[in-house]
Amino acid sequence: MKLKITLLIAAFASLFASAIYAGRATDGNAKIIYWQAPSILNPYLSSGTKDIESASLVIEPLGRYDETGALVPWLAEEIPTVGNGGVSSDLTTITWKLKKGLLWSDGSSVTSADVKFTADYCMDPDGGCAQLNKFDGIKSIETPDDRTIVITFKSPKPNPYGPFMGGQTPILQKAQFENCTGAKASQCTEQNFNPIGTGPFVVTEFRPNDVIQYKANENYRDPNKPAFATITFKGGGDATAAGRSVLETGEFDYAWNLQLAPEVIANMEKAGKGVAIAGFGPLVERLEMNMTDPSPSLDADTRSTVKAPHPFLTDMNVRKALSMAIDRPLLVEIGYGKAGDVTCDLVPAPDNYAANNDYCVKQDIAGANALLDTAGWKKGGDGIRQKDGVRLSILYQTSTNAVRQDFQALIKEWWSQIGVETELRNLNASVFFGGDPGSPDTFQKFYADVEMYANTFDGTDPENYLGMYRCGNEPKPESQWQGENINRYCDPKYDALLDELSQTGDLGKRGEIAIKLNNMLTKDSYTIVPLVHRGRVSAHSNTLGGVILNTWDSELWNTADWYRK
Amino acid sequence: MFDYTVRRLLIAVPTLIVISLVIFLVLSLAPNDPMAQVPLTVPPEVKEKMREALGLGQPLYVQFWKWLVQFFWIEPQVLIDHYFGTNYSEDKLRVISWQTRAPVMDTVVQRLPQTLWVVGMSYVVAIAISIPIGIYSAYKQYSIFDQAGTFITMVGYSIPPFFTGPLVIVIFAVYLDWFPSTYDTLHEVNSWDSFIIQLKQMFLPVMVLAIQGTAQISRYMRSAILDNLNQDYVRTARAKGLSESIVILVHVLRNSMIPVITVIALNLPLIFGGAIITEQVFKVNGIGQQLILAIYANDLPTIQTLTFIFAFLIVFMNLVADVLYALLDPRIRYE
Amino acid sequence: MKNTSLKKSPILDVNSLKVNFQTKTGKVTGVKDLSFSIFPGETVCLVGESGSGKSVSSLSIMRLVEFGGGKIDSGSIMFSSNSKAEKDLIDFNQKDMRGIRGNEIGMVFQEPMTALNPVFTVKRQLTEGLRIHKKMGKKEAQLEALNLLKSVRIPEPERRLNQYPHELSGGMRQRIVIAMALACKPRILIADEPTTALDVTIQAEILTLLNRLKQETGTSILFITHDMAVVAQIADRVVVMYNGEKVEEGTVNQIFNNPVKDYTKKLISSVPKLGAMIGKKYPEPLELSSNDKLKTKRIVGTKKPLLEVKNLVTRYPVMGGMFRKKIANLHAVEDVSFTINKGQTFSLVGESGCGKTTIARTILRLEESVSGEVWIEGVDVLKQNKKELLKQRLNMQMVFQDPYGSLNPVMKLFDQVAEPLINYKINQGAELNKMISELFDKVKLPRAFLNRYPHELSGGQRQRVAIARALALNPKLLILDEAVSALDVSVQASVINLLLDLQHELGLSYLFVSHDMAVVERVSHYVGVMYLGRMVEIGDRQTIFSNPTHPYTKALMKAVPIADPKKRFRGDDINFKAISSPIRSLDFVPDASSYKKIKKDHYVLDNDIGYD
Amino acid sequence: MSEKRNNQESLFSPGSSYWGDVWLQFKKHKGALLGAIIFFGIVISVMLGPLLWPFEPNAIDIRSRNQGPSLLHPFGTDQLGRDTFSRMIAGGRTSITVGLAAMFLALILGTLIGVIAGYFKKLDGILMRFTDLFLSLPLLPLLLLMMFLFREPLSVSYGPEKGMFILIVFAIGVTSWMPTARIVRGDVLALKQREFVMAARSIGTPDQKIILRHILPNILSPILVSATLGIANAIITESALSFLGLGFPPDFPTWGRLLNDAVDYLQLHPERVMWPGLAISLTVLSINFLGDGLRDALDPRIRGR
Repeated sequence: MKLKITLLIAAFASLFASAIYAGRATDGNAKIIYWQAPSILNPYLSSGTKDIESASLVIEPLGRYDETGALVPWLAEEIPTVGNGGVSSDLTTITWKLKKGLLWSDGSSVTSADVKFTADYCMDPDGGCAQLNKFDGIKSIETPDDRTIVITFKSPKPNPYGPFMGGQTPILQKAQFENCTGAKASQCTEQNFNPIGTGPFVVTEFRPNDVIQYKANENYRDPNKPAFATITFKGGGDATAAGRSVLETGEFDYAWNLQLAPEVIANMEKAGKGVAIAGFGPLVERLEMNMTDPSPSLDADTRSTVKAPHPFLTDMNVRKALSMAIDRPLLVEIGYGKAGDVTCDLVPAPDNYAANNDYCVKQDIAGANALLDTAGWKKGGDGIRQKDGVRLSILYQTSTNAVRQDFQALIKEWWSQIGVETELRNLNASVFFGGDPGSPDTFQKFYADVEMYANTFDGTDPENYLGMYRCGNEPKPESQWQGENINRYCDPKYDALLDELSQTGDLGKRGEIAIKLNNMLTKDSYTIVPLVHRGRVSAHSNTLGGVILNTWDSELWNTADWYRK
Repeated sequence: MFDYTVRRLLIAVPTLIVISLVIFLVLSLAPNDPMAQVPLTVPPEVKEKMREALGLGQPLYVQFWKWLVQFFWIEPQVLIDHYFGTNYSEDKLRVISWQTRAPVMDTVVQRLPQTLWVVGMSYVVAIAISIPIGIYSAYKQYSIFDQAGTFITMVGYSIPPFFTGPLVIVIFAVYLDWFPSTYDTLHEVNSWDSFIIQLKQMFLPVMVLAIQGTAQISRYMRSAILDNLNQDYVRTARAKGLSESIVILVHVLRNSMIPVITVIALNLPLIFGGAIITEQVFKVNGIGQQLILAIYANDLPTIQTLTFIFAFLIVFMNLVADVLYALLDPRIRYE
Repeated sequence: MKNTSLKKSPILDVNSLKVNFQTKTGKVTGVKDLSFSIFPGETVCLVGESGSGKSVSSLSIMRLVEFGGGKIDSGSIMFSSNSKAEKDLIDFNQKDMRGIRGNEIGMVFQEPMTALNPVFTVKRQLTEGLRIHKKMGKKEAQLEALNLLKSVRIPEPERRLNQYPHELSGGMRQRIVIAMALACKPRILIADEPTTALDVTIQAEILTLLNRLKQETGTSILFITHDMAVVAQIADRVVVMYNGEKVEEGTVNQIFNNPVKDYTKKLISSVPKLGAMIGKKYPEPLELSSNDKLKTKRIVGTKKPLLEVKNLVTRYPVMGGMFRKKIANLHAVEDVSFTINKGQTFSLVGESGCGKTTIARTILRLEESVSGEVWIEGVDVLKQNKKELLKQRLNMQMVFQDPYGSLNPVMKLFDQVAEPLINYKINQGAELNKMISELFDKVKLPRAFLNRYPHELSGGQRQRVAIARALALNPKLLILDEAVSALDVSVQASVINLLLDLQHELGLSYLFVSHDMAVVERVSHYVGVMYLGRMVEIGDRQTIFSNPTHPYTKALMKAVPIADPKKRFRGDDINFKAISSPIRSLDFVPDASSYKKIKKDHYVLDNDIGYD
Repeated sequence: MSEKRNNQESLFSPGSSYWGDVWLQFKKHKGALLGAIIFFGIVISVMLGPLLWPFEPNAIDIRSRNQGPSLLHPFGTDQLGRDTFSRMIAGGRTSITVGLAAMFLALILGTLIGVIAGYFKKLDGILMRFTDLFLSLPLLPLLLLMMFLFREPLSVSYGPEKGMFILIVFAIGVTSWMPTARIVRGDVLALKQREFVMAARSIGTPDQKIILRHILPNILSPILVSATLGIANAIITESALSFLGLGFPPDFPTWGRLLNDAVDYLQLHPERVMWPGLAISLTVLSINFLGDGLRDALDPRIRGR
């Protein structure tokens, strides 16, 4: 992608720039605005991006992902791999080594005990840790010396970079959080609001859901960083106001995640106070085809379960035709602009795992019509295709959101051109994604034929992500409607390939398998119909230097390098 | 007077308790889940753990009782501790927000002043604008001024604050660059200049809110003055040879304020509603914004506490209005 | 009265005054053409019925009429003020007028209850004028205010200064209004119906007070009223107005004894005079014009009792205190008994708050009693359940005081009169129409009114509709609650005659509730005098009026103004005992009423009720 | 007193009915007349518009998206090329229907409670406490909560749009009846003291008939006035809910929704904010003036002048 190259150039430019600046705390104040306000500075108690990213200025993990998705050591000396011996060849242990001379902002040293404590803190069954899944499968953690941490997994982990990698799992100071484990975690307000960290900044004031004031960490490991003496992190409002305050009024230096119509952002940029920047992770907006029958006439135990196959979506031709009728470039243009890209893949990034398919880019209404014609779906008197008394009538649901409703309207229009009738439905996001087994309207229950939402995966490895579509992982009454195989896809070949992936340590090989899996779900079966590879647009003022937009980790991952131009 | 005030107070207490029960029941019936905003990547088991950690799933009456105890018994103790250095409240479980994991009241205490300032100032501004308009419109009923005043205040009333908010931001902050578009909550007033900055940043939210209030208050003021102008005592006052300004500004105004005060108090819910939106638009860290955030995040303890605080403020202000009413109207005072 | 004042030049000289009001339908004339003068030290009465323009004239002199949408079109109001030479008040601007108002011309209005600003103390309202016109300091003005209160004979004047209007009785308030008007020692006092809203005893007090003040200060008084009896009591000269114009002017004796114009004559003859029925055993209609004399009927009635009220007690709870609990009882009616005969009229008289209206309503069960019995046609009305009561209402009907309030403003008259018939499903369709038309004939209303709305009718016409409605069910007893009190004299007289006609014709019994002794004398067979919920004296009309025995009855009789300038109040100071409060504590047990028989059909209350 | 009345009386031309008179006075209030014309104009164009206007509010025409006003699309088009004018008409239909329906609900509730409290003394205390309670409830939060509570069950049984409609109408209705109830109660209390009500009782009219025949027609004026204010309030409240993301679904146009969607385009396509903003303001304004005129016209004290 072109953009990434630009970003790389920008990164180099900033490297040069960083050589120029004078030293710590010489550039005064920088102001960041997030239209979602942080409510807590402990990522283990909140999975909100705003909370994780605002905390990332203060507390840091052992390793991070950079803007390309590559792993870079952070508090660790290097990223452990099989190659450098950090990961055992049977893929069951990983050994991290802390950098030398690391200090907490209160002046005490960072030791391996802090790291072990952090893991224990999150794995405490009463703590309600939001990042618990990162610590999945850990058998034990040992600290042979002050700087070494050995994590042993119960079974081979081809991707052992769950804990302490990325902004979600930073290291907490044991001394500070010692009395905050388990059920007491939520009562440690002072600790949760003002964690002691190793990052470039320390919190001087935290007003939940409003504003955070940071100042430069005197004990930061690089004596010349950070350039800013203080940072003000304001939260709340809406994306428009946030974008306006950076791009138009210049009140702020950095605005996060401008989910705005493309032309609105373009117009704001015209004011000349700042620029919008975009970055892409693996987030994909897609259609999921229901392979089971959601008909309300079925009883609760059968409806939308594998016991009842879908009357027409099980026909691959129908699914393919539905995909062919969609004009993805137009969707991108209308809904996302800079922040979107046409994609035909479930895993569009990182490069190693991306199939880079392009079968779906061009809309082909005629082709879709022809396909359905040959498959025996004939148009009835009302213009709707049918076969053996089954009408192509689709209930298409998604969460309530302006862009999604625009997409729905457009897709409904296209599908009508191929003789498919569509009923649109949108549901409140908190209900749709809420997962309440009692509610009929969750995306898991899938009481519709097609649903649209976006999903992504943490870090850079798609194994778990692709593993969602394993046979038996579908939501069903027996599992209280929990499970991630939303479209109830089931292919033994797919499962076998997944097993192979979990045994493979070699990165190149893993990529190959992942691409195969991706194609099985998309190109080969049209079970998942990807629409848009969604990126993130943020904005910074013209005077703010050193910004490298990173979608694989916290956006504020390199604030230590930020400076005033 | 004393009896009257005490009776009002005594009525307020059951009202508040019933309100808290209503709020609690409404909330607990709501099918929202605090875990809904958690990303899809977090597996359901983890969500379940998080849910348990929040204490969900206890029976309703236990939750309500717990909340009552926490709010009416423990929180006041915290207050006492804060002022007298005692430690009655130590280790007692306070109302904890699910979102921030901090005592809700701590955040409320932090934010309440801003809301009171903005709402209070906008009331002051609204009253300062609307009373003269109301008086003059009534005095010159059906005059050009009356018609224009009616028109302008009604325009102000009919444009919702979520529209005026962005509009004034675009005009005054983006194009004219006179006022900031966001409220700097960290700003401290310690000098004349910083006071000016404070005034500037309060200007837009206060204005947007005041515009709404102005319409209503001036309408009521006008009709109250009209009612009183027809009263016999006005004729008596004129027959005494008093000047029109004394007749209107002393005799009529004092009587007209009596119903207007009630109306002002009755409009409070509306203004608080407007404040919620205005705070959201200008990013003022008041309790209205806090409530919206809590609703978006399904943060039940916070919603509950804040709704109750709003109710409390409304009941309290009504009480103040009642007492003012009695102060203005001797007929009530001796009831 | 001596006419020495005529030799002096007038203080106020109104000349062909014309006042218009701007309304939606165009100009409406309030005063067409009015000329009169007031000389120093005299009382001029401007008398006329409603709509005659008398109030507008007084407001025009004060130039207050402009605040009510009026405009003085032409004419002059020459006023010679204290300091300056004669000037035309019409040429004054409002600012200059302020120097006149309250300073050289004082004004007293009709409603003492609303004429004072409820939110300011008496002191504040009294001193306001003094401080403006007389440039007095705070202390000085306060002292003067006290003197003023003393001069209007208010008890405990020091305490009154710091009280609010609502804490004072109506009589006291009117005294304060008078004190305010006189504060700056004006040359003229304009009193616009100052006693109309007051009870007779208080009216008598105020009238004597005004008379005395005039003598003490030499202030001229322009007295506006519709009540000829009051005119007879107070006027030196009288200006009779009708429809915005002066009809006749003359000294009080001329007007009452030798009226020239027909209108004046009719006005004088319409006024029921106390004592006019002396020697007549039975009620008879008023002689409205000379040819009426021929049709004089006497209403004899029967001696058979129709309605018997026995030991009726009605109390209202008084709520108060912190919890709005019942803290006291208002003893509205306390152990009252009387009988009404078939075809006769029993009148209840008394001042406001004495319980007479409560009795009327309790009999109809519009209010609930505490104990007692009300027997009619062999049944006790008070014991009946809702359904039986509904049937009982066929026997009794009521006519209310306010002709404007007793008709539904948004219902056609036909529907209103037909409502009782529809309720009881008595008639339908054409027959109903016929019946209603006949009822209209009976009360002497044109049938064309059937499809009109109440606001298109005058007060008298409305009261006739109310009577028609009451008659629709063909009741035996009609309860007339102040049914003629709110009407203009001429209208009042015709309605009284209508009622007497109907009684004669239909053999109706009336319970006539009124505060107007003269009217009562005209229509009653029997009279009961009420005070503080008790019947203090009861007997046949002639006896009561010729030989009032109870001290309260005596006082009442003394207070009634008589429409005859020869019979003016005598004493310099009429001071009646103030009516005490009917509110008693919860544990108060009133004793049963016991009566002393004076003679047949004449009983006087024996209990001590605090009036002697 | 009586004199003033007589003055008035002479002003009425005989034969004029009560309503004729109200109309005469109403006509005098130029603002109210204009308000009535504008309001009914808006209502009629919104109701008949779809029959006359060729564009469907949801018809997508991608090629002509983001157009400014033109002859073909007098109000321009939106980001999907939908005709803004037809969306305004569709939005107006919803907004005005919501306004009217919510107003009716609030009115019925308010009148019912007000009349019962005013007429039956026994129920007065409890009903007024109840009203005070509702008056002290923080309305917007409560509205938001109700949205959360009932939107799902209702949209299941009635479909998302109808369900939302019922919910919004219900929510606005049950949170805005209190002022009406208070005013009505006060008027009923005063009316009960009027002698014609007592007269009606004395001629044997049963309670419910008294309320229907004598009380209700005479409190029509405060009811009508609060009705006009109620419509305006409901329209604004609906749009505020849309603003907070809790109103109708995004693909279902209402004025509030259109306004909210357009706020982002404030600088880029200012006309998009203008249309719904103008429509809301104009409607609310015209209704307010209408209410003002009605109040004056129905007030007998003013009518006389």
